[in-house]
Amino acid sequence: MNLLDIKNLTLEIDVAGQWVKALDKVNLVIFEGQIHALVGESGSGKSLIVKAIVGALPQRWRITADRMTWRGQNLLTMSASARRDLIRNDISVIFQNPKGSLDPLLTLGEQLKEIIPDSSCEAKWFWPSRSEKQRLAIELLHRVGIKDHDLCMRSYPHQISNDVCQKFMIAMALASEPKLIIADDPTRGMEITAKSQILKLLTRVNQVRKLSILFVSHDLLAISSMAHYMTVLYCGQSVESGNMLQLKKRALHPYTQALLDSAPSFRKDLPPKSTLSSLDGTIPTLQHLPTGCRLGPRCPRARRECVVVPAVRRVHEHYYSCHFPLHWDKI
Amino acid sequence: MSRFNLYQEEFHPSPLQHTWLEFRENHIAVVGLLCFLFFVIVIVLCPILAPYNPLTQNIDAILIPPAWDDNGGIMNLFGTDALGRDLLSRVMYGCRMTFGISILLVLVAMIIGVTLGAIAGMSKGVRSSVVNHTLDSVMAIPTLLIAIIIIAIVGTGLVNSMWAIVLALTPQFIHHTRDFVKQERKKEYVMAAKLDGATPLQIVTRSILPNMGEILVVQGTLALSIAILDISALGFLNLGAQPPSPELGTMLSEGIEVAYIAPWSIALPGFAIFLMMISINLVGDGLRSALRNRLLH
Amino acid sequence: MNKVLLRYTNLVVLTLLVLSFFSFMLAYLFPGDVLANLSGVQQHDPANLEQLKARYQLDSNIFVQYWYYLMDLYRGDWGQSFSSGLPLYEEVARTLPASIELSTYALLVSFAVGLPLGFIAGLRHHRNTDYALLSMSVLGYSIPVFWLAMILILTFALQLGWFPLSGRISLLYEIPRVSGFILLDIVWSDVSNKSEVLLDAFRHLILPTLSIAAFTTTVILRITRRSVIETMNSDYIQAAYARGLNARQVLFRHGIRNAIMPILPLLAMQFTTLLTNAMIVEVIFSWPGIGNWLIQAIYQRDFPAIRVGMLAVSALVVIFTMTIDLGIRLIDPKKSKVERVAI
Amino acid sequence: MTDLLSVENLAFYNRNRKQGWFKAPTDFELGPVSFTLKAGETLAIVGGNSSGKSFLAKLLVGLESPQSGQILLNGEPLTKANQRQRCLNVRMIFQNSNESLNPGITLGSILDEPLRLNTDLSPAQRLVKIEQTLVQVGLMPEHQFFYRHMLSDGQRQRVALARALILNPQVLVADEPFAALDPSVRSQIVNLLMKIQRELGLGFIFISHNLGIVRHVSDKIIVMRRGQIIETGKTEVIFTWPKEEYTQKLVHSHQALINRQNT
Amino acid sequence: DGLITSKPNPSGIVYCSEGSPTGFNPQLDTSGTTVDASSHQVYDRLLDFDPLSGNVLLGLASSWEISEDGLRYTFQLRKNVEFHHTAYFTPSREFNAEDVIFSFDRWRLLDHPYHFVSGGAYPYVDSLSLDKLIVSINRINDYRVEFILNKPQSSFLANLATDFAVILSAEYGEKLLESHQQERIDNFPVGTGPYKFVSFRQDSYVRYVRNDNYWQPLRLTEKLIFDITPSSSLRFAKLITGECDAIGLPAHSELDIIRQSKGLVLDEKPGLNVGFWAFNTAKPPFDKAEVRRALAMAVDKNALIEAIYFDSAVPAKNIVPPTSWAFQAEQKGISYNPSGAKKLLTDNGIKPGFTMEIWAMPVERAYNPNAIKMAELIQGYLQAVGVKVDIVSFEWSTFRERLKQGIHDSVLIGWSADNGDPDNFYRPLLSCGAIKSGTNRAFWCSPEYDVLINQALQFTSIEDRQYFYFKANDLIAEQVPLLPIAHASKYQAFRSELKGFEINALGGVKFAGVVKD
Ligand SMILES: Nc1ncnc2c1ncn2[C@@H]1O[C@H](COP(=O)(O)OP(=O)(O)OP(=O)(O)O)[C@@H](O)[C@H]1O
Ligand SMILES: Nc1ncnc2c1ncn2[C@@H]1O[C@H](COP(=O)(O)OP(=O)(O)OP(=O)(O)O)[C@@H](O)[C@H]1O
Ligand SMILES: [Mg+2]
Ligand SMILES: [Mg+2]
Repeated sequence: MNLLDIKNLTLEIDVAGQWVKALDKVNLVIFEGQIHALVGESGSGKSLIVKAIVGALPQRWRITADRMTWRGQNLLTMSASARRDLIRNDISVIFQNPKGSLDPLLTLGEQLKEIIPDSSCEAKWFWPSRSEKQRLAIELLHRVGIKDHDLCMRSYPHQISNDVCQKFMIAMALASEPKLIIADDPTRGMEITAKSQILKLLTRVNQVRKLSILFVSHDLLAISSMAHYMTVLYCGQSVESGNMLQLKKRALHPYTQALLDSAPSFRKDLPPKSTLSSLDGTIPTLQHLPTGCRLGPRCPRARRECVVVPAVRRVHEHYYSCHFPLHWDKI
Repeated sequence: MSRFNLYQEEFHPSPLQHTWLEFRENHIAVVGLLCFLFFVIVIVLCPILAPYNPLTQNIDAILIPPAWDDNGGIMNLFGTDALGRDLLSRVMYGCRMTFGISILLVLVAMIIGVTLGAIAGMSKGVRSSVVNHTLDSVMAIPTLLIAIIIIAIVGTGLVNSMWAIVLALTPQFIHHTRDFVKQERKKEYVMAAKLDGATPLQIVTRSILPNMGEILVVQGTLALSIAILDISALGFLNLGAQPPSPELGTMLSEGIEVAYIAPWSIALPGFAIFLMMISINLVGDGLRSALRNRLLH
Repeated sequence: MNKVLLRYTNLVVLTLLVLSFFSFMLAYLFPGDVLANLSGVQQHDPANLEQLKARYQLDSNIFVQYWYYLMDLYRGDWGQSFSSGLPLYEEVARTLPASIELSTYALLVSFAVGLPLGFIAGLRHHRNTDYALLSMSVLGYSIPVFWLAMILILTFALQLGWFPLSGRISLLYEIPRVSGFILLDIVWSDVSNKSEVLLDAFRHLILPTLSIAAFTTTVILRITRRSVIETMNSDYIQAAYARGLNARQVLFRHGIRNAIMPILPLLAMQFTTLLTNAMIVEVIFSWPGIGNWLIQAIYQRDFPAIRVGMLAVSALVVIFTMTIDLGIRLIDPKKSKVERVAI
Repeated sequence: MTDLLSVENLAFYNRNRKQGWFKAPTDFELGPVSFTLKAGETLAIVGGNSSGKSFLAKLLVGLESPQSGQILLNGEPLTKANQRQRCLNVRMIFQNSNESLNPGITLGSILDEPLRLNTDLSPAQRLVKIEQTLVQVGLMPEHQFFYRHMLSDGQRQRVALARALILNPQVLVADEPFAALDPSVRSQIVNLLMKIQRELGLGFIFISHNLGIVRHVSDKIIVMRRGQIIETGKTEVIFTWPKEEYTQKLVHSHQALINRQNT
Repeated sequence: DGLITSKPNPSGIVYCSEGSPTGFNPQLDTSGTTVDASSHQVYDRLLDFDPLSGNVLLGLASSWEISEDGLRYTFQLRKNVEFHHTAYFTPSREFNAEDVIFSFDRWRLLDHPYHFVSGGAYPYVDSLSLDKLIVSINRINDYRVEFILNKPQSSFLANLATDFAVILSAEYGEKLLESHQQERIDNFPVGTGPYKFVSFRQDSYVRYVRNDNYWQPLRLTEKLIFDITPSSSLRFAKLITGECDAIGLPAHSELDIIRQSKGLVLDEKPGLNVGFWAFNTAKPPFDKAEVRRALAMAVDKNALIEAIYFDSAVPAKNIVPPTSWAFQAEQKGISYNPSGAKKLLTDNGIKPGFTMEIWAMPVERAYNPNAIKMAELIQGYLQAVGVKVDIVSFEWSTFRERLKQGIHDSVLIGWSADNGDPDNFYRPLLSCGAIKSGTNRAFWCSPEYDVLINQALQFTSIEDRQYFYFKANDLIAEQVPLLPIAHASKYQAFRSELKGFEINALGGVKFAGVVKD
């Protein structure tokens, strides 16, 4: 059953006085118990999707979608308070900028305890519930690999280092026992050991609790080690989405292919210091988006037809939007 | 690579131009700017524009109301004061004094302040601590009080009050320059310049100062409004420009004498200051928000 | 904590030392005789002159002199005024509370009006309420305080006759000075018709308070608005929304505290501007405060008074701002110094 | 072939020394560190967060001065006296290319600065050099009139590279040059760097968390932990037979990620 | 509503005066503010002027006799007159002859213990040489004193009725002498007047309370406050808002408004004063009469009167006002003649570009409501004849101090008479003796003039005296030590609630008998 179903999500934002489609008809479906990876270059709108889901976008931005449902309930037509309740109960978000999304004036302990729902403590009275919460909080911290829980709970956000903060955010996300965790780049800048620890943790909660995860990252290596399903975003357009293994085996969109090729770790056969394959050019800025397929100018297979936005096509559970897909012949 | 340029806009504004583009969007600020320019024109051209000499007394035309009053005449658009001097001319020359001198003062204070601030910002350790604390204590003293003390030392008069105001304004510039330099010094581009072998002086002049333009403009408008207020306040308190010089604050205090029978003699100079302040503040606001927007976009 | 306290005490003491040294040097910088400027005694009698000279140690080097000066300051022996011949300590003790009282009420009014309006404008960012408040604030921000005071006098005192235009209280009432704060003194005094007297004092307060508060209110409004906008746009507020808190909860749990915290020092700094404006307004409303006194002192070339007045005002400002700073430092977990700009 | 750069017992410690009047004392120790680098060789430094990698880079380029030990360039010690030598020959690319470019001046002026300060070229010659270098890193000569904010991340990284290369250095120190980059752009830059290294015979010191790239580009690896070098060796050796426990953990984590996706 | 309509209404009168008194003893200071604050409030005199007619009335003296030769004046003193009971002094006895002798001897005798107290200068009596006139003052009994003069003087009684001839308490003097606080006698006054002094704050207020034991059966208010308000516009504003019940020196520009306002009353009397422009004749080139005349010719007096006095003054021909019998209607003043002035200046070696100072007093006085503005006008006139003018002004006490030093070129100032006798103009303003006492601002000393004014006093009939004064007038007109500008009317504005408030042409305000409904 699909938890979250987004169809044709379009977001227009106001950049220097002109309205730009930062997200252009994005589709995203998350199934229960699934780890769904969202990949894309920096600025492609990954965080915007996350914010759109939880409704944390500035109000003056225009957001439209054909469908945006949570377990069949329409998120867009829902009243604000109902939506908030829903999100509080079912969804946890790990924001990309961990320090910025913590209140600088409260200690981490206070903020963590604020999140832990009363229902998860057995005791009914205030004091027992407090110590119960404390215990739960400590337990959470240990689970994400923070050993010195006392120090961490006493600290203010600005006092802890970035990687501890990231781990703390994950603890907060786990605290409310959600159905879906949205993790926006939770391992950025982390050393590799810590990173693999976090990935393991996420995989475990996914397996044990049947928790769905929307995992946003650039790190293809990390994603491909855990995700079941992947959506690739380029400049606000979802270019391809499908089963992880399938995508890796046979990507249809040139951009996906380029992404996969660019990571040396994927290619055992690659001799050291050899040239890596890559796409030419750079990502356009929001103000100067090309018309049609936004990859157009950089695409090795681009032709005149690419100035028209390609329609979404589907091959089994594999969606792509490209006029001239790779491996076309094989399908 | 060549294809890349196709998708770039033809026009690439520099940071300053960018600020201007943002500024232009803000209509109220543009009105403020026009008003500001109007004042600039007045102060530059007032010998041509002013109908009379601001000091010439006309005993036969004492306290004539402004033209829009029933008893007013077309000869003196703004009426005359208690000595029969034409108020329009006096207000024009008053703007020249108050506004023109303020601009001058701000420039002088800016040059001194930026120099000292850059030195303070580049120094480290105890020296910077000392500068820091001294500045903090100087900044704690209201500018008007500093001006008053200096005037008490050197005596009243326009020139003295000018010195006083320069001295009172300078700490603000030192402070902001120092903070800015301190803050920029931590940034990597300064480190990069250091790695290029730049000396501290070169770092300040070539790397940091080019980025300070807007801050200086914004601070300048703030300082300008402070300077205008201070000059006119000192004039008003009879500590600055002395009668008969047409300084707006001095005119106001002269006007008090006849405020009840000739309300225009306080209304007009006061309104001129008010308008000046509004235009400067609008421009300053506009600049600030333009800057903010520029950084956002 | 102790360290912060110690550091601030150090800072205040150092700053006060610098200020007192400056005020000591003023005696040399002012025109006229150093001795007269220090003591306020314009003596021509040689015997007395010698005695005074010995008392101020004028024959020793400057640091010894300064030391003695400091001791005198500490003892409350600040010399006497040229013009009235009264001890300056008493004069300052009389005028300073009047100024503090006026400034305090103005500050309170500004906070009471400016903060809520700032919050409203900030929360209604880019809507008509915001624009209206903002343009009003530009007006209030640009109007020269002395002109505003005159306009208020012309309309409310002279045309409408609602409020008196000078002094703290009708001179017919004689209130013994205890604290120097008129409202307190009235409450403490044993005048028969207390409520009437209080009302009179209150009516005297209104116009000067409003003239001073106008500027500060708009500044506070603008600062608050800016801070609210920035806070409400910050990631943690968005994150709080995302965690499912509603608008009220977000505002009260996270918004207000975070919006106010960074602007507290800026608000505290308004006291300085406020005092400046109060000094001018005091002259216009003949308010018997330190500003009025200082400016009269300049007219009368009363150098000892200027010397002491400057010290008193700046010490007041330093102590006030530093105390607020310290308070903020103690309650603000970030302990970061806030920029002094931003409006 | 002699060592291009050799670092001998470089150490820095900062123990309870008060900074400023009121700052809290810090406790930080680095080294002693020794290693060598040959021309055309790539040395990668890996390690955990706050292990002192960036700090070591700063020591190498002279932004910080060590308490003891020395750095030899072609056998000659680099000291304060021959600062210019160091400016010319040891260049650095910062972690964040966005921050390391001055926003207030054009790219041309940014690139002009090292030339003006360290060479005796005439303005015309400098212009030629700037244009050459821009082309060399894959930009266009017109880019010299651009400001920082007009460029994309990848282009900025290229400018940072141009700035490092413009003096024809012998050693290039790059502190996480790809952290902020998108994979597709990252490979462009990696290719570019490797190409330039091949052409110019640069010694390249490279700091990164991304073991995949490290493995791809480096010849030698230094593993750092808490300010100490715990292991050095040839890349393949370290990746195949890590000796120290920490290194093993690093390599295994990495390997585990790679392995996991293949299952 | 309650906030707005309830005006403070404690019983008392607030009078807004134009400046701080320098002390509370009018013997020591001729300035109007000192006189206002002390003479008629705290003190009484032996004799008084009738404010309406100017005739001499009885004061603390209940009768007087003059001997045939005019050299012996005997006064019978009133009984049962009590000195003030104040916080700082409680009298043990009533007013008697001792007090009269003490008060007069203080300024008369150099060896009097109080003579040198508070500066020891008595400008008024000095300028009239009264100390020389009185040979002795004798106590006949407790309530009878006689004054012996060395020559008859027609103005003697009038002088005893002036604001300066106040009676101090001898007992208070003795008490202070014991405690070595002599100066307090002038700052914490004790008199027999209608109001008792309570407190004084420089530039702020003087507080009095009713003297419940006052000997005259006059209605007094409970409190009297002098609210010191130097700015005339502020005084006027306070009168409108009701913060002042009466104000001194209403600005001339506002007289019309006061006249028209409901609830305000404007009292007017021709003033016994003169505003003038004095040249420092001790300082070249102003020592030349021709130069002085030339400068005088350059100024249009009528224009000044219009601009400064708003036509509420008459142009002055000479130093005495038209109400005085010494006024010489047919005398020709100096008329406005810029071209003549220019020529005269060049003839006397004053080249165009010559710079002079005009000192303008910083305070408002009836005789010159705005000296600085007047100076600016004169500046304009002199510019037309090629003389550059620097306007100099200091704070009032400094101003007078420096004026005494004689370093000015010229000064805009004036004089208000304290009694109706013309000698009160001629002597203090221009006699040689007045240079020392500091009222001769022109530093002009002409033996010829001194002889004339001394002779005038020897006679009692007006015709005889007129002869000498007219000659003096001519001398002044010829020598131009000063340019008389205007005789301003004296004005007093008050709220109509105030009853019994009358203008006193001679000297200070008087609040005895004034009450507020
Ligand atoms: N508040 C905002 N105002 C204006 N533009 C914004 C704002 N937030 C995001 N954008 C723009 O929207 C685009 C998408 O941003 P987003 O943060 O979603 O990128 P991302 O995919 O998360 O990148 P990264 O991997 O670096 O996090 C960017 O070009 C960004 O400039
Ligand atoms: N001048 C200094 N004095 C004392 N300590 C310092 C100094 N400079 C840096 N440090 C400390 O050195 C430690 C190492 O920092 P560094 O930035 O080198 O780590 P890193 O290995 O680059 O980490 P990351 O992988 O997160 O970038 C940090 O804990 C920092 O606080
Ligand atoms: Mg993001
Ligand atoms: Mg680092």
